[in-house]
Amino acid sequence: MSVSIPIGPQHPALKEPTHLMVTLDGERVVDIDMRLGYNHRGIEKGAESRNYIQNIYLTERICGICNVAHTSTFCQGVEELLGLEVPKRGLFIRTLLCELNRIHSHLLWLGVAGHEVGFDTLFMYSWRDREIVMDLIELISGNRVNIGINAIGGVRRDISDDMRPQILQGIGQLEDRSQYYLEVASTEVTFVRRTQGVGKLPKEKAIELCAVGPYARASGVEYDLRKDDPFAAYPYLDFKVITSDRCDVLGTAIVRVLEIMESCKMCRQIIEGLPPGEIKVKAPRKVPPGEVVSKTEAPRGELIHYIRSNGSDRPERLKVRTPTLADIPSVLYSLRGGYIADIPIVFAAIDPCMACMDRVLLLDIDNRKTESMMTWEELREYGMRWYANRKG
Amino acid sequence: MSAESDIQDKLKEVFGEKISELKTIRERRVFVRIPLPLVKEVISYLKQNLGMTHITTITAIDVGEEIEVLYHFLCRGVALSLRTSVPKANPVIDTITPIIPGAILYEREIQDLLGLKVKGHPDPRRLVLPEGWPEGVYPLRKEYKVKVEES
Amino acid sequence: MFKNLTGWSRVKSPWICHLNTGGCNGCDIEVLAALMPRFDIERFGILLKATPRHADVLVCTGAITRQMKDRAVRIYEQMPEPKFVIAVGSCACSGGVFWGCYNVLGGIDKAIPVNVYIPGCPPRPDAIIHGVIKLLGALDPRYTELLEELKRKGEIHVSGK
Amino acid sequence: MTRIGSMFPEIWRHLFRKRATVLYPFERLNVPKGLRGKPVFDEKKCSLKCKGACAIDCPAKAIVMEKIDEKASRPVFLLDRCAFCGQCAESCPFGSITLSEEFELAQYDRKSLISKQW
Repeated sequence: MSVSIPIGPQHPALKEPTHLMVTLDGERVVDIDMRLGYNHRGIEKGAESRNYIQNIYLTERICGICNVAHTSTFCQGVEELLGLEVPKRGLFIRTLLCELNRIHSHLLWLGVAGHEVGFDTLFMYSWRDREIVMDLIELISGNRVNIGINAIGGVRRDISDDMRPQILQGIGQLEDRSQYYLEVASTEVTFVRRTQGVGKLPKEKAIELCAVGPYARASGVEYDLRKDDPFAAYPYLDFKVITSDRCDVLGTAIVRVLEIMESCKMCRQIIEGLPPGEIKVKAPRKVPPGEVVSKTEAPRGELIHYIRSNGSDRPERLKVRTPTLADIPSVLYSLRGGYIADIPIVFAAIDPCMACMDRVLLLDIDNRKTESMMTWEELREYGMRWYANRKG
Repeated sequence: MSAESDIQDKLKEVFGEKISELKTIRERRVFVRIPLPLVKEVISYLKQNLGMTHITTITAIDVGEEIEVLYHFLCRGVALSLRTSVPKANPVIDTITPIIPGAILYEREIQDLLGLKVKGHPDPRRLVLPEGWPEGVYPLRKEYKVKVEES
Repeated sequence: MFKNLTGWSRVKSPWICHLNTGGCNGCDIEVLAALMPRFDIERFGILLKATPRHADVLVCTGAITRQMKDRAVRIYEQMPEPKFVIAVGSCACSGGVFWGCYNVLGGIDKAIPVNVYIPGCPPRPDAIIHGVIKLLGALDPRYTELLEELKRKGEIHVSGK
Repeated sequence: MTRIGSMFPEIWRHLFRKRATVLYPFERLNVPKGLRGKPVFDEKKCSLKCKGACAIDCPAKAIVMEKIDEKASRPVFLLDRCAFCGQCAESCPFGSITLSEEFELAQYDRKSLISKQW
């Protein structure tokens, strides 16, 4: 006998519209069904009626948090179609902003995870420190969130010499703040007890369900596009791929904080090793016919843009698959068997970005059971009975 | 270029002339065209022998009277894309979820946005389009025109 | 007497409820950033409430998608009577970059009446606070005077044109 | 492995630090030089003949060309559609559009968000 509770499109825990139909047996989640589409805007069809320059700004607004990943993938794809050779300095600046965007996205997640566990001090602290990286991004690109730095053939703005000390100083602050958050995330009782052993995802399940990004790396899946399929300036940087074999939500927290420190190290290397020269190459408006699979590592995982061009200045087909979409089967697997109180934190473990994801939805893989609704009194007795025999 | 040529040789030696357009456009990018009935066979072969488990996504494109379906896989660090085409008259493909469970989402999407019937899919419910969306209208098809009204 | 007491309390502590009707969540994180220590709009008495029933002001972000239209209207009706709507971001004002996408209907005013439009993609947290003060100015003239005075001092470039 | 109160030294240290809040309307944040704010149109530089090179590239269709006579036309900026991306400033062959640093643009209705700058 179980009860199904709709967690509606407007819910405090989930900042964005999605709909969870949770079937419960007492406090335990038996089966979960997710209905999206609230955020589906039909971007892929829209992309076919825009020229390539307008499409940069359309793909940038697929997701507000990981937007520089989208524009880098799209511009990289079109540059490959055009056979353009992007100057090294442009690639370095594009990678710098990819890493700064990763830091801001992970700090944002750390705060939201703290908030969903009820640990609001961490929420306030991590978002205050996120302002450091937001100021750096705004200094370089002119806008806090939608960084319009990428263009076909390179980047639109250069890093002048007086910006360098500011950036290095900001990164220094971020490094010791992330050192502090690593200590908090791994030892603070309020955070650890709520995330340890919650949302279990064993490694073979993560591989089978094709999970990507920090969520999969927390279950030991060694898959990071920056190492396996290096793009932009990553071949020139040395960094290590962080994995942990904890396979639970605490693992994702530790992986993300360590990735912040890794990104800070990379930003330092980029700033010190910034090659001189041009930042952009002139790109023709019409793209010769062809197709390209362009992949990058967004803060949440592997992001792929498939672009097919037909020689005109409008793409024939733009297919975007975002990392959150790949993580949904595994998060629904790890949600099952948990408690209803853990739904927000386990669901937040993949750092869901509905705006990214809303090209597809998912349902529970094994067969569906239909339950009849219970009245309130029945539910109360059922609850007491359920707890009684649990204790007995 | 070892991984790419290694994959190509294995595919050529097992499937020979049935597969065509086997090309590597750049490092770590391999495209190959396979006939429709062979889709399941090639994918399960790749899974057993080349240890391929990760599907990146499935792209479907409306090219006039056919719908072209591309399966993007990750095989030994190489982005392998298998291309097949389905006649628009009866757009039916069979599911690959038993072989690769992670593909459940992407099949649902092409089913919803392009009207490609996926046979044997565990849960063929409506995907991302709103409830009030009329049946039989598939937005990503060429004949679907969006009326752009000036606000 | 009671009338201006409620009026005063309504202006002094406008509780907001945040609703994302299908945008790119850039504006959502800017609305949250306005609540964070650096900008901290709680000093105006603005609290982020989870349910529309406790909220006076509905802060909407993102263009209206076909799916969210009737849900947005239902949430708007659940709010108690003196209710206001702030559209944050160009998508909420007019559908912005997503013109011509088949699932997007346009701005928030296609579903619910909007009192203040804040353009920007996304608007900075201080632009959002400026929008909230402008809304409060409609209720209590002292806030508009505050904006006028700061504009005279050249502190803020409040643009009419 | 888990310790209670690893946040206390941090909270104690914060008691004596400068406050992190910027009291917005009374105290302003210094805005970086290159902020992408409201687009500003300078009619002298514009040739009025190019039939909207900026309007073609605008991703949000936020620039409408207003006819002066049959050959010349001027851009009108719809600020409620504009995404402040700066593409018009780049696409304009004569550099007549620049992005100012003005970002406080809230209005009560959409009509006053239409900016004709001449």
